Amino acid sequence: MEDIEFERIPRYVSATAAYRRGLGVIWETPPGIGGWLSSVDHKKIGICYIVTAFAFLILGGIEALVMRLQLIGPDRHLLTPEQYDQLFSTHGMTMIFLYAMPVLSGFSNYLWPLMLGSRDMAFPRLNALSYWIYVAAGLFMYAGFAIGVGPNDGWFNYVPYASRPYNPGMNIDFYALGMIYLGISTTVGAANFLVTVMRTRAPGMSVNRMPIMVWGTLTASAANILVVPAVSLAFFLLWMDRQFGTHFFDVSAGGQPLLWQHLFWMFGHPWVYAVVLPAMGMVSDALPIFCRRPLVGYTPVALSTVATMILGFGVWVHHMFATGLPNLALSFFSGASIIITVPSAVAVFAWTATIWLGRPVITTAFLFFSSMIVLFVIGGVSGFMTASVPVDWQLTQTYFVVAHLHYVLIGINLFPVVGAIYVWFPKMTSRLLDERLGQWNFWTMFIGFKLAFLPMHLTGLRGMPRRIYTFPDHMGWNILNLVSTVGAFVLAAGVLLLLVNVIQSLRSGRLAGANPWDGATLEWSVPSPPPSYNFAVIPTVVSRHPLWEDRLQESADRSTAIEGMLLDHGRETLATTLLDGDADAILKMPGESYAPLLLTVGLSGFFVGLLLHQWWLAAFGGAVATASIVGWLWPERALAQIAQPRHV
Amino acid sequence: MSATSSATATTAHPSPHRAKVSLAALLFGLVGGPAAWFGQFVANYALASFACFPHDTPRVGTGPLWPSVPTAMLAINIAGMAIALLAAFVAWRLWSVTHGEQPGPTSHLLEVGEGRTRFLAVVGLMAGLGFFGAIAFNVVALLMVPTCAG
Amino acid sequence: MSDTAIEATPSAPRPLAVGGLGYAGVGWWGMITVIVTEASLFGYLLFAYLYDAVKVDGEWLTAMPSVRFALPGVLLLLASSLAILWGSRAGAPERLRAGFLAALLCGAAFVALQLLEWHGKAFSIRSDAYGSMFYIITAIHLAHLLAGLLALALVLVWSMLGYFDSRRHDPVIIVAAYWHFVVGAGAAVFIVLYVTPHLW
Amino acid sequence: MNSSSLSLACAAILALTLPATAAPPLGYLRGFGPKSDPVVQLTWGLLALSTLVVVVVTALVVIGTLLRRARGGGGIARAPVERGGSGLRWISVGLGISCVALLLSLVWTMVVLAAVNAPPRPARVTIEITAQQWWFKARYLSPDPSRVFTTADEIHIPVGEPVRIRLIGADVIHSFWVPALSGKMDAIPGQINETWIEADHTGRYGGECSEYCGVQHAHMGLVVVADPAAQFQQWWDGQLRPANSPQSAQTVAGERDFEFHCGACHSARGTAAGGTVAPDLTHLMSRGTLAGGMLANNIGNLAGWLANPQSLKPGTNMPNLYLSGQEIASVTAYLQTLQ
Repeated sequence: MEDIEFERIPRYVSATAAYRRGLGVIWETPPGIGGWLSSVDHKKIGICYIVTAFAFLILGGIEALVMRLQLIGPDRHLLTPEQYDQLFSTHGMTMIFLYAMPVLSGFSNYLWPLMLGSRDMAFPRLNALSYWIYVAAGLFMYAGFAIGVGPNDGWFNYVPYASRPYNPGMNIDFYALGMIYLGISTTVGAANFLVTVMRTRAPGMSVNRMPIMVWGTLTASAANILVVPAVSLAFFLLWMDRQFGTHFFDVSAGGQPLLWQHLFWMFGHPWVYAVVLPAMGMVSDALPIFCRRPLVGYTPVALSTVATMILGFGVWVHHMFATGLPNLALSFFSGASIIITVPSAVAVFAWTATIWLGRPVITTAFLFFSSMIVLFVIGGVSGFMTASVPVDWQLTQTYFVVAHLHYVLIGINLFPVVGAIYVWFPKMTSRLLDERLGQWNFWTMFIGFKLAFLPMHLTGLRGMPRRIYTFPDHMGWNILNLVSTVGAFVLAAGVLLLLVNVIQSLRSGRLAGANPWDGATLEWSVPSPPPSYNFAVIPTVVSRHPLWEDRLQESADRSTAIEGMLLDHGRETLATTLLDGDADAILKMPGESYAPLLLTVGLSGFFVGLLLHQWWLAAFGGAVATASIVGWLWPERALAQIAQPRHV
Repeated sequence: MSATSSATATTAHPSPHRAKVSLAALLFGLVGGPAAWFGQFVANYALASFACFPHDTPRVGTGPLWPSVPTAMLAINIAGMAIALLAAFVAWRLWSVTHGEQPGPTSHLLEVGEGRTRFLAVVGLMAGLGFFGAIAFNVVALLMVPTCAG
Repeated sequence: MSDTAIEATPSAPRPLAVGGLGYAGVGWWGMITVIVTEASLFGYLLFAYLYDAVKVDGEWLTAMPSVRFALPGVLLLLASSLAILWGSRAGAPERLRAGFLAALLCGAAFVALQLLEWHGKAFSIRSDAYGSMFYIITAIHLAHLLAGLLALALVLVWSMLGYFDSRRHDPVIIVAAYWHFVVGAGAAVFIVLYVTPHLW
Repeated sequence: MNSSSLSLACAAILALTLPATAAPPLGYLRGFGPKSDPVVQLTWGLLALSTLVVVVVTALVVIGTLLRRARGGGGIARAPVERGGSGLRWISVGLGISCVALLLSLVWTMVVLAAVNAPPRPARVTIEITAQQWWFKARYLSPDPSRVFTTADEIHIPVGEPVRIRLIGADVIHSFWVPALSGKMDAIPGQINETWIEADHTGRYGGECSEYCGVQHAHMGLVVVADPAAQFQQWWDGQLRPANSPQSAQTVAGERDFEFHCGACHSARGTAAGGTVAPDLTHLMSRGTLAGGMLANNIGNLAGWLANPQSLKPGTNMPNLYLSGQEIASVTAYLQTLQ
C-alpha cells in the first residue's frame, strides 16, 4: 500500500556518488531500439533533432547544387522547367521548414534544461511527439518529391497557381497536408518551450538571469504559437478548395487570392524571425565565452530580442508591396520594416562592443560567430533596402532578394549553428572537434558563401528575376551566375569538411571535460556528456553567470550545483515561479512512453488517408490518434495524478 | 560557482522590492508601448487600404471612400503615442521606486541587470520609449504620403 | 530611495506540492498555450471571413443569416460555461459531476442545433465563398466543441473512478479552461457570422 | 586573411566580371523617366548607406578582433574573465547614429513614394494589360470604340507622356515590370491594379513578368517602345488597320491554313481567325519578338516555333500542331505579310 503524497519538504543534500547512482537508475533510458523509440530524454531528442535537421540540410544543399548547375550559364538544359520548379520549391521548403527551425529546436531541446537547471523539459513526452511528427511530416513532404510530384509553386505557394485548375497534380496536396502536419510538431514544441521556461527554471533564476538564447527561443516559441495557425489554416483552406470545390481563394465565386498572401505572410515573416532569434541568442551567449567577458548590454539585447518579434508581427505586407495596395497602407509597413533595424542594431553593437571590451580567443567557434556579425549586417542592410517601398518595387522577386534571404538564413542561422556545434559538441559527446580542420571548415564555408551570394546582389540589381529556370545570353548575368555556382560548390565543400570533422572527432577527438571553454552557464557545470538526470541536485542560481561568479565578484552570493534539493522519489524536477524562480512545487516527470510514437503513427495514417482520399484510413488513423491521446492523458499514480490511495 | 557554498544559506532574493510595486503597473509598463503600436498599426492599415481600394478597383484620383479617413488615422496615431508615453512614464515611476533594488551605478541596470523588478521596469521604460518612436515613424508616412493614389 | 537593503530569502524550507497541484503544475500552463494558439486560429479564421466579406465585389451574403438555431445554441453554450464554473468550484464530487454532466448535455444540444441549422441551409459549402466560409467556421468550431465534449466525458469518468479530491483535480481545471475557451470562441463566431451582417 | 580583405577581394572579382560598357537590359540602376528617376536616386542612396554600414561594422569586427585578441598560449581556460567597461556607450552612440540614418531614409522613402504616387500630369493614354500564362495582352483604350485595339507583348508609348496601365490577371498572378521605367505591379485575378509609366527618352525598354507563374515563368517578357508623339500616333493608326490581304498563291494558302489551324486561338482582324485566348497576330511583323519575348521575330524562328513550340518552350499553351512542312512554309509566308 502506498499513501498519497501531497506535500514534501525536499531534502537538501550534497550530491554524492550514491545519490548519483540512484538517480541514474531512475532516469536512465533502457538500452536497445525500444528505449530509443520510447525515450523522452531531452538530450537524446535534441541530438536526434539536430542530426535529422542536418540530413535535411544536406538534401536541400544537393538540390541547390543541381539548380546552380542549371544556372551556371545561359540557356542550359540540364533540367526541364518542371524539374527546376520542383527543385526550387523543395529546396525552400527543406531549408526553411525542415532545417532552419528544427535545428534550433534541437539545440534548444538539448540545452534548455541544462541551462535552466532542470532535469528535463516541462512535457517530456510532448517533446518526443514533436520530434516524431517532425520526422513523419518531413518524410510526408518529401514523399511527393520522391515520386516526382513535389511542391512546385515555391515555398510561399501563391494561389491561384497552387489551385487545382492551374496545378492539377498532387504536388500541392503533399505540401499542404505536410505543412499542416508539420505545424502540429512546431506548435507542441513551442508550447513545451514556453511552459518549460515559465515553470522549470532553477530556483533563483529570475527572468533577468536567463541566458539570451533562452530569450531567443522563448520569443520564437511565443511567435510560433501565435502564427503557425495562420499557415495551417491557409493550407487547410487551400486543400479544401483543391479537393472539395470550396471557394476560399476562388475569385469566380467571391474568394480572394490575396487572402492567401495575407495569411501566409502573417505567418511567414514572424517565422523568419523565429528561425534567427534563437541563433542570435546562441551568439549572444557563446561569443562572450570566447571574449572572456559577459555580454555587453544584456538588458537591451534581451529587450531587442522580444521587440524584434513584436515588430515582426507588423511587417508581413512588405512581401506584398507590389500587390496594388494603396501607397499609404504600404508606407506603414515600410516604416515598421525600417524601424525593425533598431533592435537588430542593438545586438550588433552589443556583440561588437563585447569583442572590443573583451580579450577574444580566436577559435573556430569565434570565427563563425564574429563573421556572423558581418553576414548579419549585410543581410540586415539588404533587408533595410527592401523595406523602402519604391526601392522594393524594383528589388522584389529578383536575385537581390535571393541574396538577401540567403544572407539572413545562412548568415544568421547556419553560421551560428555551425559555431554552436563547435561550442556544444564537446558537451554532447565529451570530445572536442578538431580546431585545425575547423579553421579549414570555416574559411571554406565563408569564402564559398561569399562567392555564391555576394554576387547575387548584383545579379539582382542587374534585373535577373528569381525562379526562372534558365536565362538568355546577353543579359549581363552570365559571369555572375558562373561565380555563384562555383561559390555554391565551395560552400558545399565547407559543409563536407564539417561532417568530416564531426565523424573524425567522434572517434578520436580530444577529451573535453566538463567545461572545455570555461563557459559561464549551468550546462558547463555538469559532466560531458551530461548524466541522464542532468543535475544530481537542483542547482541554485544567484546571477547570470553562475560559473564566473568567483571571478566577476559582483555579489556576495554564490550559485551552486553541489548542494541543493535532491528530488529522487521517482523522476522529479522542481517547478518554480514565473518571474522570480521561487521554488513552487515538485513535478513528477513521465518515463519512457510509446504514446508519442503511436500518436504519430495514427496521425500519419490520418494524413495519408486524407491525401489519398482513403477515408477509412483517415478515420482509422484518427481513431488511433485519439485513443493514444486518451491513453496518454489517463491519470497515472506514478505521476501523482490520482487522488485516491492504492488500496481503495 | 563555489563548491563550498550552501543552497540553504541565505541568498538574496532576486527581487527584494517586489512588494513595492503592483504587478499590474509593471505589466502595463511592459506591454503598453507594444500594444499601442500594434493597435494603431493594424487599425490604420485597415483604414488606409480599404478606404483607397474597397473592392476590386482602386480609387485612383477620387480620394478615399470617406473624407475623414486621414483625420481618423492621425487621431489613432496620436492616441497610440499617448498610450506608449504613458506606459513609459509608469515604467519610469516603477524604476525610480525600485532602482535601489541592487547596489551599483545606474549603468548596472542595463548591463548587470540585477534586481528582477527594476529589470522589468527599465525594460518597460525602454519599450515604451522605443515603441513611441515606432509609432512616430508612422506619422511621417501619414503626413507625407497622399491617402490614395492620384 | 534610501532602502537598498538586501532582503534575504527565508532559509527555512517549506513544503512543496508534489506533482504540482493545480496552477502550480505544468498541465494548466500547457492548456493556456493551447488556448492561445487555438484562439489565434479562430482569429485568423474570422479575419479570413471578414477579409473576403469586405473585399468582395457585389453581395457577400447569400441570405441574411437567421438566428433561429444559432441564438439558442450560443445561449446553451453560455449556460454550459456557467455549469462548469458551478461544478468546478466545489470540492464535492457530486456537484462536480452534476455541473460537468449539465455542460455535456448543453454541448450535445448545441451539436444537435448546429446539425439542424446545417440541414436547413439553402446553400452549401460549394455554393460560393460565403458558403465556404460559413460552413468551415462553424465546422471548425464544432470540431473543437466535440473535442471538448470528449474531455468533459473523460473528466466525468475519472471523477467516477474517484481520481479527484479537493486538492488533486488538475484535469478538472484544465478541461474547464478549455471549455470556457470553446464557449468564448462560439460567442465570437456568433457575433461575426450572425451579428455583424446586421451592422452594415 | 581576414573577412574585410576577403570582402574587398570579392568586390574586386565582381568589378572585373562586369564589362563597363554593356548596360544590362533589365537593370534598374539607371532611370529613364519621372517614375523611375527618384527611385533610382533613392536606390543609390540606400545602397551607398548600406555599403557604408557594412564597411564600418566589418572594420569594427576585424580591427577589434585583431587589436584585442588574447595573446600567448595556455588555452581558453587560462584566459582571465573580467567584465571591464560597461560598453553601453557603444549601444547608445550606435543607436543614435542608426536612428538618424533610419529616419532620414524613411523620410526620403516617403518623399519618393509621394512623388511617384501619381503621374505629374493626367495620362492621356491608358493601356489595359492582361497578364496570362505566359504573355501579356495589351488593349489600348479610347473613348472612341473604333480606336480600341489589341496587341501583345510589345507596347508602344509616346515619349515624354505619362501612360496609365490597368492590370488584369487572367489566370494566375503575374507581375508587370519594366525596370528602366518603373518598379513592379502585380496582375492579380479578381482585382484591377493601376500603375503608370513614362519614358523621357525614345527607345526599347525590356520588361519581364516577375511573379512566379508556372513552368514558363522564365519566358514571359515584354517590350515597351517609346516613340516620338507623331510616330506613336502613326503606329496606333497602323495597328487599327485589319490584316493585309495575301497576294501570292503561297500566302493565300497560308491564310487558309492559318485560319484553319490557328484561328481558334489567334486572331488576324479581317480574316476568319478570331480566337482571343492567344496573342492577336494582325500586325505580328510590327513586333520584334515571338513567344513572350523568347525568340527574335524572324522567319527562321517563326518556322521553328510553328514546327515545335513545345520543344522551344516546354509547357507553353500553344500545342504542337503537327503541321506539314508545306503548311509551315505557307503559314510562315502568310505571317510575314502581317506588317
